Amino acid sequence: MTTTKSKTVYTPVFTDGAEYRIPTFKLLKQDGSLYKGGKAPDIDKEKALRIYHAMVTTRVLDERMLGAQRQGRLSFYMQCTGEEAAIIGSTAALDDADMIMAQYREQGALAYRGFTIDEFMNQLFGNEKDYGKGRQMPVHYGSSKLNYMTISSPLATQIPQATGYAYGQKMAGDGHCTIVYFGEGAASEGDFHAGLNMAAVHRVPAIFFCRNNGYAISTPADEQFAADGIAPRGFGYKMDTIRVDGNDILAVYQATEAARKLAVEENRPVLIEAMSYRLAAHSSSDDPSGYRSKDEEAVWREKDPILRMQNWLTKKKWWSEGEEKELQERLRREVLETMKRAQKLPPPPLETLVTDVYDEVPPLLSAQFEKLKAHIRKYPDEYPKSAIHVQGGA
Amino acid sequence: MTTTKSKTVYTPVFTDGAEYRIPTFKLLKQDGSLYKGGKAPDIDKEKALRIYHAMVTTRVLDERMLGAQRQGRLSFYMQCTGEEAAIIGSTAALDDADMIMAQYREQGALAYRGFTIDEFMNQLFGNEKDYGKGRQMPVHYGSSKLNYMTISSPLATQIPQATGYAYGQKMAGDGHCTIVYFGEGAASEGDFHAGLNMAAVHRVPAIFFCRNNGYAISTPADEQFAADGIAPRGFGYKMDTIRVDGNDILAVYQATEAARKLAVEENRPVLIEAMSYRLAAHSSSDDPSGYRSKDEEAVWREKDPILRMQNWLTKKKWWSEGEEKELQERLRREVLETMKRAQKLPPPPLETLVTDVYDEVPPLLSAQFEKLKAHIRKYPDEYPKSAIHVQGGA
Amino acid sequence: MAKMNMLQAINDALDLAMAANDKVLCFGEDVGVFGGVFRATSNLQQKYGKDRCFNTPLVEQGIIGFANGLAAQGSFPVAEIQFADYIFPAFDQIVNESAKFRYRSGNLFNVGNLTIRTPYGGGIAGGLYHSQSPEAYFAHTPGLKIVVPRNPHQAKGLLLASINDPNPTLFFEPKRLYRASVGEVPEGEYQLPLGEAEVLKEGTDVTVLGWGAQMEVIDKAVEMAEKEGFSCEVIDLRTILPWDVETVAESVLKTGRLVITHEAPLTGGFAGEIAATIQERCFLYLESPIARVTGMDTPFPLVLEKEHFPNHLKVYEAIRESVEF
Amino acid sequence: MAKMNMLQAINDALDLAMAANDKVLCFGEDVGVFGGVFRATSNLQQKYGKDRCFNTPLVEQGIIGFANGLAAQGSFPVAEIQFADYIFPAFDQIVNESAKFRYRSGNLFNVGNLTIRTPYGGGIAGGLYHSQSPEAYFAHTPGLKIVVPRNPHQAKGLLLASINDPNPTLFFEPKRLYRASVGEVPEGEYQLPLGEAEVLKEGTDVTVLGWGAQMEVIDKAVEMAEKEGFSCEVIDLRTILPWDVETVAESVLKTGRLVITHEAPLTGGFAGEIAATIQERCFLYLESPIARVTGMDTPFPLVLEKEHFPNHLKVYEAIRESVEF
Ligand SMILES: Cc1ncc(C[n+]2csc(CCOP(=O)(O)OP(=O)(O)O)c2C)c(N)n1
Ligand SMILES: Cc1ncc(C[n+]2csc(CCOP(=O)(O)OP(=O)(O)O)c2C)c(N)n1
Ligand SMILES: [Mg+2]
Ligand SMILES: [Mg+2]
Repeated sequence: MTTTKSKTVYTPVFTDGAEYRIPTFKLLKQDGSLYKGGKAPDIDKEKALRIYHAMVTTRVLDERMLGAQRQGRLSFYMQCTGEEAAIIGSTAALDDADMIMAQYREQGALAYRGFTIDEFMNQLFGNEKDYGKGRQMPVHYGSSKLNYMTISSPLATQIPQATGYAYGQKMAGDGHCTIVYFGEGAASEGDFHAGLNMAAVHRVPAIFFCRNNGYAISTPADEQFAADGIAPRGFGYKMDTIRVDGNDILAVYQATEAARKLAVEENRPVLIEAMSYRLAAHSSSDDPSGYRSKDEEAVWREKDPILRMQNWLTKKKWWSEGEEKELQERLRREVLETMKRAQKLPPPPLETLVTDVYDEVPPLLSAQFEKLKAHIRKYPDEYPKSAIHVQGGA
Repeated sequence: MTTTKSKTVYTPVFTDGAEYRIPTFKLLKQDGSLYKGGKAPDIDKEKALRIYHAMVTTRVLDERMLGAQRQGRLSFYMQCTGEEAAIIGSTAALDDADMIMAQYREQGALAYRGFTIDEFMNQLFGNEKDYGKGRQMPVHYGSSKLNYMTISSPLATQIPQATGYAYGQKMAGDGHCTIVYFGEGAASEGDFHAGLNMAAVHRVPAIFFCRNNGYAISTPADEQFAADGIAPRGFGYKMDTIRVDGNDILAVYQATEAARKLAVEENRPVLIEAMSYRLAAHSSSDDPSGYRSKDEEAVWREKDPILRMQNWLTKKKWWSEGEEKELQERLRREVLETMKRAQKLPPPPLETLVTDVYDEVPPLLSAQFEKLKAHIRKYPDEYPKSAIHVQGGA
Repeated sequence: MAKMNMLQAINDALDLAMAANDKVLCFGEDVGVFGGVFRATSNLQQKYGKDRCFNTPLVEQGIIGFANGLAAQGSFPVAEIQFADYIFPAFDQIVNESAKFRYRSGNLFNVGNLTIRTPYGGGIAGGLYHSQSPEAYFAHTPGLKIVVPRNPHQAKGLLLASINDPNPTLFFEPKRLYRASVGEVPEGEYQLPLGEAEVLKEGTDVTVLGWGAQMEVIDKAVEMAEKEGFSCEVIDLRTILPWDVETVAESVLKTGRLVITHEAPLTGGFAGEIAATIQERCFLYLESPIARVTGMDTPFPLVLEKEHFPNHLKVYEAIRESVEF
Repeated sequence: MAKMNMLQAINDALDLAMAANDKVLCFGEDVGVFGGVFRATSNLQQKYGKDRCFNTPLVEQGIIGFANGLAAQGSFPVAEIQFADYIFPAFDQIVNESAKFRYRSGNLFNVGNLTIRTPYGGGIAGGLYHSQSPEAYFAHTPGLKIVVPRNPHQAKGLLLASINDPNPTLFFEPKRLYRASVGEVPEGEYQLPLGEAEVLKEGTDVTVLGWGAQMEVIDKAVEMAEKEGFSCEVIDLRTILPWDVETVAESVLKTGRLVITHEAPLTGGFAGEIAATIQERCFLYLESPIARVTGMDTPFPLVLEKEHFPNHLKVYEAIRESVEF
């Protein structure tokens, strides 16, 4: 039972916590200099460039693939433009063996971990090399090698799953943790409440990383919750909580690094709220002009996290204009070439329709599959992708 | 989008809100005197006695019916012993036309509103006069006349429903609000998060009344959440929140009265956490000796809310030992007599099996019912309760 | 009469319902100023105000919980679930609450005013989570009504009937047809009956039964079959629960054969319920086994969606096999 | 061999599983020190520690979400849902997540180690919310296995098989039999096969099929029927998904008649799926319509529970009608 050690009052005073505001942690100004009193985390040049490279890769990929979608080469795409620092800064502060459970807008984390452009493309085009076997929509990446759980569309389901995954890590005693990303919109789901409360009770090494980018599709954050962001919810779970400028690569990195220490060394789960903005449309199916102004977007374009990091690198003399130009060009070329390659690869074979439902195909499904094959043999022209897989066979 | 007006910090400081404790509001000491600095709410003698009467009725009913269950006269029962002040004090602070959406342990609210012993018994025995037509387990009361929503066993489902109900009241502009009761265990459900967040966003006249009684069946509150109770969650929703001594009838009353003002006059939903203790077993199926000590229970028995109110009444000279004795005896007699009456009434007629599934019985169900009747006619001895309803019929 | 696509017909129905009764409220994720991701609620906020048409937080269990409460209070909530694939977090509120509200209270309270709208079905390259047809998950739940329209005219009339029906109603909208299906729609208010299947075409050899977007597939298949000389009777079930056994049984008593098709997987799909009932009702009249043409027993795929789909060729083959049995 | 009731057999299975593999974890509401409201997890916390057997907060969607994550990580979660009536808040985690985890990831990840235990069924005066049999709600979901044992011996062997099976498994425990069903149970570890129905009694006139607590009802009905001279073949389906079509079809090809019984309501119940499949497989051999004896299409009642219940008399009548058709 709760033994409340709270003090007593004799008049009924209501509080909504407004007087207790959670501050925002920042280190890096837009011009690349540090705030007074701020101390940059311990990032060496190699790591800094790995981070920066992942950020630029993500931006270039996003731009090109949205273009490809507009040209009809791709059915769907989602950009993470504006949120690269939040995503990559946090992933970079982890061990590469820590588990990542993402929402869908975290391709930057994969880029940082070393997912190749080829690997991105294979998923986007659902070809025979797609790890997901062409079963999910574009951007539903996954990599067991890189400890990146395959994306699932239903929102927030990954949050209590992360709690369970982290509990398993704690039991295994392997010194690893799980980071779980989610939007401020997804945080309204019941699964959010479940996942955070259970994490606090069961003391799991998990980092709950909320990307507060101001919108859930068309719904602005102030129609999503009345409170000052997501961070105040940490109180309700007694969870260590921090709010950070999501466009500030150094602050995100340092906060996540400290969070990881709490998680792994003390089994204290942490809630991080990264304040940022979804600069692009929600997805290639969306048009934000119906629900927000260009002016509002412009304010945030000034806070571009990639430029901010570039300014810092330049100040440190770790990066030059020439290198920037070369990187950009190389990446653009690579994306285009890889896209062409990926588009040409055949789709996954017909049998992937029925495998992986269970560990083995059960008899009834097997019978359905045989029937399908016979049907395709009868109408090969109607199923051009698959007809070659059924020729002659039983 | 969120415009965070929070201040900036340059070092990563984590907070779990521990330094910001929500105090407990109290007025009445166990001996019936007021705490220094406390001022009793404006309750006249008539109202005070109405409250007290409801509390004693509830206690007597609970004791007798648990006894009846032990004797095998009743299949199931749930007591609210120890929590009478929390429940009745809050209901009493409302308008009788305000909606009550309860969990299952709030029979006191019904007693206060004027549900008769007969009405209680009819439900408990599921006889032909039970408003619920004998369909639900004992204690699943409901009364449209008294604005008390019929109890539903699945926990926490009533919480977002209360938000919706209150939204409807706001739209109707009738000046009424909804109070929704739930346990600290039920507050772990996803529906809790949904209901409170939506209430804050849509500004509904609802009072979320958490009975923190220390246990959810065998699960102690500290295995339910890590935080200091439920109240800190109010911060996460930016909801006016107050914690109150749940065994203190005056504090509960005053807090709820103030909450109702916020709800009805300003459309500000309120979260009230009443600190109390489930003195009895969870239900007649439970035995707490498996998970908690008699000593722990004894501490709380000393804080009996009914005795506390009685002491206050006595001090005010509104109540005497003689009146107490008479009331107790009268109630015991009434409960026993009513029980006998209710037990003798026949069960609801056979057709109640199929009515109220829809507004009208659909054809397929009608056919199933005809088949059932024919079957019962064939085996009348096997269905003694219903055979009389099918005699001679089609 | 006006030419409309299905989205416009639905929008028109909502508009009329809101105009006629100011207790009708429309809400859900992004349904407010944006008008919903498919734009079914376009302009309703602008017309009826933010109090009557609004965005909710992103929480399906909350949307339906809220809607249940509103309905119990006497309002007429029309709640949108953005995709039928995302209705499952609200499963408890629908199956344990909406469906049982009236029964458990002995009719003291009910949520009969509730309507839940949600786009369902495949054919839009949506993969696992933007393609499901979950009607059968709900069809095991006495207390609910389940409605699926096949075209704009039906959509408007059935939606208005669902909103006005005194029982909680799930209204599944075939999103593949949202813009693709265009047709004449009467102006003003009209209602089409719930609980009644519609015989769209009479025939003598075989009954072909479906609902929603599958009716288009059936039309194509039947066209092929009739060319082969098979006379098909075509029925749109329209209401899945409680379903119209009589109309289907009467047809099968005549034709002696039944082919049922739906997009959802075979096992546990609603075609199973229909087949089980009809084999009992029409046992002595059946000339061939009742056939089901459905999605396969897998999650909904993406790249191989076409192979998975119960298309007109598969329905045609089933008709042929049924008649030639 | 030892004499045990079903709870003891389940407790024994959990104990053995935890002893054999320290990655097996048991959790849920009140399963810790208290051992669960039915005491199925008695002494497991005492024996294996609070880390491996523990109470969770009261949130079913969280319990299964947590279990999904644990299973993906490589642990063997055995999650308890206190009553099957309360599994619906976890519907999304089970149907959209557990069932589709492997497929959607191309087998990069899976939650095959997951087992969900939950008591189901009526007969304990539980009313609407302590009586439901929701197996059919899940049986429309490729990717899940669903298992229901009929007695202590089966419970132990099938539960151990479920825990070890590399697919997410729902294990429905007939709570009416928890203490009522007592029988000989082999000591130590053994597994009974999933996906295989069991022919309990051979016969020639009619096949009678059920699962879980209905097997007792069937036994009584068959006893009555055999007295009348009807020779019954009795089958326990045991695994609802994926179900054993072959064994059932083979039996019906022989007997020509099939009676199926379950507690859940008729419409959308799993008997419908079986009937639909068997009428197709055995069309030319069926001598009477396949009969379903089930709960009525209403929420589960309380006082009139007996009337609602598909008891042995109703099953007997169906057998008789089937044979005398
Ligand atoms: C359970 C569920 N409901 C609804 C959706 C549809 N949907 C996809 S993304 C989205 C908005 C998510 O917003 P947020 O969590 O803030 O993430 P962001 O897109 O801003 O990164 C919605 C409503 C979904 N995928 N899953
Ligand atoms: C959704 C759901 N899950 C589980 C249960 C079983 N159950 C009934 S009461 C209870 C404990 C509730 O505890 P709390 O909310 O603290 O209320 P209290 O009994 O202490 O008044 C549980 C687990 C239920 N009724 N509904
Ligand atoms: Mg967002
Ligand atoms: Mg409690």
